[in-house]
Amino acid sequence: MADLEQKTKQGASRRDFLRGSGFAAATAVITGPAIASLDEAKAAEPEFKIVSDTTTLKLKVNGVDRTCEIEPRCTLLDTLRNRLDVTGPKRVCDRASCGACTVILDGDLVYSCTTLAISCGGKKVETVESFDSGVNSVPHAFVQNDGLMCGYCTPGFVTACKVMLDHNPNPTIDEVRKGVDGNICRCGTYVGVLQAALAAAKTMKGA
Amino acid sequence: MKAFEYVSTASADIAVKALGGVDGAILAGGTDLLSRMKDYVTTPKRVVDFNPQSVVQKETSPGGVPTWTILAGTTLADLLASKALREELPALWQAASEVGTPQIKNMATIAGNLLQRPRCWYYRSGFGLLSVKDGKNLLREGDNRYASIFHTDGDALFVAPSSLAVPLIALGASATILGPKGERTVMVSSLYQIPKRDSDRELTIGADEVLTKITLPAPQGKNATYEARQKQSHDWPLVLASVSLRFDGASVSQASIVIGGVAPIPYRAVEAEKAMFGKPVTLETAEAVAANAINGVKPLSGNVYKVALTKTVVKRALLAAVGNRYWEEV
Amino acid sequence: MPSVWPENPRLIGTRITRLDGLVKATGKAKYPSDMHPEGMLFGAMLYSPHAHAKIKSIDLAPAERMPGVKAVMIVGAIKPGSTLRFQGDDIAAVAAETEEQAWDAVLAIKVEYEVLPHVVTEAQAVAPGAASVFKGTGIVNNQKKARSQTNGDPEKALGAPGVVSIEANYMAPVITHVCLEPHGLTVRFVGEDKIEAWASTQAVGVTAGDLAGAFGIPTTNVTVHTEVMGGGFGSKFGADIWGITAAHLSKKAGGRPVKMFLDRAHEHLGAGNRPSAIAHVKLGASKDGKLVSLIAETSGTGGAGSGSNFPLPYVYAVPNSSRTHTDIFVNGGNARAMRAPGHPQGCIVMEAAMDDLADKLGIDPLEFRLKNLKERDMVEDGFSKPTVDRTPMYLDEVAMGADLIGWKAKWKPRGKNGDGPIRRGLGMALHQWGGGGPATNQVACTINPDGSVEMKSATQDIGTGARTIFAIIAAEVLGLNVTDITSNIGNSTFPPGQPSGGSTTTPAMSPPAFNAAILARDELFVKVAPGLNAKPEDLTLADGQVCVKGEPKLPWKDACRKLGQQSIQVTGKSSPGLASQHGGVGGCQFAEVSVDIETGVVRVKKIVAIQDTGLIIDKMTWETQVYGGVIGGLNYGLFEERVMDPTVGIMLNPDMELYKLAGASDIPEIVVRAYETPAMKARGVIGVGEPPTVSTAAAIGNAVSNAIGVRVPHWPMSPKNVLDALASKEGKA
Amino acid sequence: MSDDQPVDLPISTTPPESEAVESTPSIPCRHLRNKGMFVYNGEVSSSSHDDYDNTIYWCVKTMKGYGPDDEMVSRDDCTSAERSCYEPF
Repeated sequence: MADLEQKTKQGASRRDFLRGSGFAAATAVITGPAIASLDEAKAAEPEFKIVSDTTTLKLKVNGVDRTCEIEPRCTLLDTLRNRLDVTGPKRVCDRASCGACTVILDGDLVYSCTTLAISCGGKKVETVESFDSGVNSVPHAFVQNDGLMCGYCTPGFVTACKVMLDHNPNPTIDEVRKGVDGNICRCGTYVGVLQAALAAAKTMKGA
Repeated sequence: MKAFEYVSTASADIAVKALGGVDGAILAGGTDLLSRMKDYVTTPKRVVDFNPQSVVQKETSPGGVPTWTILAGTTLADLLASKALREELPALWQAASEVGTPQIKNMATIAGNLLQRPRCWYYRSGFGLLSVKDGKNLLREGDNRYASIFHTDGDALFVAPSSLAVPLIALGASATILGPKGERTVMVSSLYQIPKRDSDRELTIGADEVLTKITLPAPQGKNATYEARQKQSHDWPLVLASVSLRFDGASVSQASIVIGGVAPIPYRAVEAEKAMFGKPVTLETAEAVAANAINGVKPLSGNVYKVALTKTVVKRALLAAVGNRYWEEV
Repeated sequence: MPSVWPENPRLIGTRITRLDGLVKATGKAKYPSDMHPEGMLFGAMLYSPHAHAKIKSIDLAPAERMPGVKAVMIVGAIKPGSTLRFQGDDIAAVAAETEEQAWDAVLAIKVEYEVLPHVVTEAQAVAPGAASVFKGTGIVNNQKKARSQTNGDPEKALGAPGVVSIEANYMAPVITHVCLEPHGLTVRFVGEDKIEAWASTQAVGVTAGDLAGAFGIPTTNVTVHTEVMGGGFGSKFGADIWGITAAHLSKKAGGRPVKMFLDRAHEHLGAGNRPSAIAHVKLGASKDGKLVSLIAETSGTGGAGSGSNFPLPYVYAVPNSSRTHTDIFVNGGNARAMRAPGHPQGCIVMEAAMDDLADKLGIDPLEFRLKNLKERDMVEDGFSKPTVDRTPMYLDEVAMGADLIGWKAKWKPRGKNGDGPIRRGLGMALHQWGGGGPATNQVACTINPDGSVEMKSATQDIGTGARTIFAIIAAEVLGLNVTDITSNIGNSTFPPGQPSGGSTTTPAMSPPAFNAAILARDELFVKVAPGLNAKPEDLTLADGQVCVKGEPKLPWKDACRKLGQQSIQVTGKSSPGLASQHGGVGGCQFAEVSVDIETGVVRVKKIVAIQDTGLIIDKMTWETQVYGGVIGGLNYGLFEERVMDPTVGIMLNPDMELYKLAGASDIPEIVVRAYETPAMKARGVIGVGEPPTVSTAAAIGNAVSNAIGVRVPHWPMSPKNVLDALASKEGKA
Repeated sequence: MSDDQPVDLPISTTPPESEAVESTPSIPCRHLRNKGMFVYNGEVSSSSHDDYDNTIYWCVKTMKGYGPDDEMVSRDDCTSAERSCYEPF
């Protein structure tokens, strides 16, 4: 939740800009003036606004603009599940340990159980429900490789897997492991999950 | 979670203002604060969602030592994405790579990592930092497998939780802090203190101050971190050590050795640093130096194993700095 | 005529993906905790913060006045004066418009406690003068002795000349189920006397019965839905106090539905656990490695309740043995059945002692085990007759496993695994389980005029793939594709189905499913035969066609169209020969580990699991269950432990962070093989949920000892326990 | 332990006056439950083990391991008509 409300009108976050211009580059060095100019931008911000009661939250969930009433303390997870009936993300540990609540927030994989909904105003939330489920998809690979049993952790695993593959289309099995290390399965379906991720990597390239 | 007022800002000035005069808390990555709030361990009246920039950069000033700057809002993911950082500050990169999970790395910021509160299970169960109840120190008398082995004479027996503090202290990093009276810069090691009373905090930063950036001089030698933990997936280190070494030829001319997971503050192994002076880093010297790292150790009833672990971790961090990873399976 | 499984099946025993896989993997499956019926309120529970306390007073009024609150109540029989026996014991509950409001209201309930002295660890419970958890027949100092078992004269046999023996202690901690979907349900009280619930349960029928019983209404007035559910592992066998409370709240709130699911801490504290095991063992054998005697004093705690006993001796033939077990009671949540209750504990104790004795004898532990199998070990066939000898099965399985792990080439005696910081080691263990299913269930099969086929029963899927099993069986019989079949389960009003426990679901449900499909097929034959100028007995089904004397004549859909407006609906029951009623399976597992002796960190490199379970219906979901069992056992072997604080009596790790569970990077290479001979297939269907989780932790413990040259007596194999064991060895040397 | 001396047990369980209770054939209370009743043909005691019993019992009135009278729930304890909560089938 580091770069909230830093979206420019063009839709690219400041972080995207920095990633693109600074760190994706091999030397990863930004010169002094870059920070100075950002500081100037910051100085123009107005005094702060206090939200203390219920407030209207607008966010884009799976491509659809959604609105609901929330309190500042509502987590993104509980807002999705209790208020917007988006129940792919599950509440399991509720403390950023198990990954069942994983969603994609403005392109980043996050735990929605420890993300405040109010901090997501205007942001784009993608959950497992929006993913392609065709024959070249990650969900399909989970089914084909039986990477699930009771299925309660599965939306979180599928989400983590998909983002991992988006960033790294040719993962080794250890990279897959690292990619889903933020998720826990109690039925013990990891073998199928790892096979599914590797299979999805293959078919997605073929697609 | 109890209800609270919410303020969001990317500006440190505004964050300081918003924190003024209220029982407030800074929301950085959120994984620590919100978990504590859900457990009613922390119940702020106002949450200030301080979301500054995520920027890592290295500046060269003519004639001087280059300086690394990491702004408070830098996520671990962005830190890890910097190739230059990986090459020049492997101690920091390694420690960051072992923190959390892909999700946490996207959420957690460097400031949030440095200023997170202890994971001590008595603290998290609501018994306070010192976990003293009816005159009994719960951690001393109870399950202290993860507790301190140094500075155990007092009541603060939890271990400092930040993995990043360990390499940053070894690398001589400073923290810039903004408060109502303006800006101040302290060594990262000075962010931590050993609380004496339950009302004390283990952090020296004021309740109305915010950490804005970390700076450190580009190291003039080699540095490394080694961490031991039970699980290979998401887990906390049992013990980790970071070293930063300067060399005069093949011999060490200056050593910083900092250990995490062993004390209520990141623990500086001064005697080991002295013992390293003037010697090359070999299996034998590292072993001998590591033995000095546990001078003065006073483990509790259930964490004697950490003493051996500490020796190993220090030895391996020293050897990792010079590229000797003797423990890795072929 | 009794039915028999097809000799050369087209689908049964092949690898079929789950029918409900995609709906789960896309997040579209609605779990009971995902339900949000119109007007739903959110429930929350107040539970005891103390391990042992008397309630002096409860004041609900402040909660009732909180915004959004629609109903508040005391749970069950709790009243001023009631005793709370563990942290997490239920006190009161709230239903409110939002979940946040429900939590606030729970905090507003005012309870005055008189905190009583507690015992939360085994040591505390048996200390002289310890506080008493509860009264009961034969309980002294929080201990209750089980019936002692004695065979022969174990003391004399152990002391006989030439007998080599070991004396050792082994300990495994309490672990909890950690179902990812918490216990609970969403429930609506309808009118005066009807209940509809969406429950996360392993037994829709039991849950319906519990709800009906609690309100004194007929079970026919209760419908429990469990389309999918997020894990049970033995702990979700009824409505539970939370479910009944939620139904009361719904009634109080004028019939508005109430969702009540436990929070994670409550789940650890009050929703079940596997008891601990503490064992003092003497085991002796002749010099040539034949067991002569076992003397074991064991104990364990299942919290404030019974059930810590476990099988011992386990698997092997011990001519003289004595065993005493003591249940220890503590102020902790009750144990519940957990994946092969008792067996993982018995396996750890027996197999550790076997390895330690083999080491002392200087015999290869694999050979030592084979030498000590029972001469004959008879278990059931599909007709409930003890005609199957498990001993030759074990011999074959061990040979398969030894080959796959490379035992011959890699195994070295304990402590002879090199001198670097990283030591490799091999370990093994044998296990057994029942896994049959009773013959009391029914499945309805419907063939509709449009060709659609439905299989229906009041069982549920806890992850073993019940829907897919039904569809495979129906498709096999009807000559269709698996995806042509619709399986409807998870509804208590359907024909009676098996609760999912004891690895019984598949063996209990496959026979009635098979018979239902056969009955429906035969009825279809009777209806379409005249139109084909054939006799019903000349008809068969294959590849989506009705065949006359083997010749395809009529496509399936055309045949069904001939039913006119009338569907075929029949109900199948079980019949002998299709499944084992009590089962009796054996298996073995091998572990290869590396142990870093400077850090105590154990990494499992490879597990080989060999398992027999009769006739396998779906090889794919079968393998997944075995992988899952192994990983459950790996958690028990390496990570899991409920940590209690003796002073304040609370659980210190009621989370998923310091309660450690394996993630993907902790998963080794796992090799799974079915022991699936024609003789095994002839036994009929046997369940596989539990057996493969029994021996993993024991095998890992043995591999660690083999690697480092010293027994680690405390499970899990944590750095602390490993380094402590190494230190105690050095201390002695 | 290949050594002769075992490590210390955390506890030693030898309750002095406790006697093992043989299971009684009398009729259990109708509120007594265990998982085996549902899974294996309604047997009140676990039938699958002749030599040990690790059955976990609960009372359907309290849903816990102790009854409405606060005393322990078990096959032995819940056959006594002397218990205030006992109800025969």
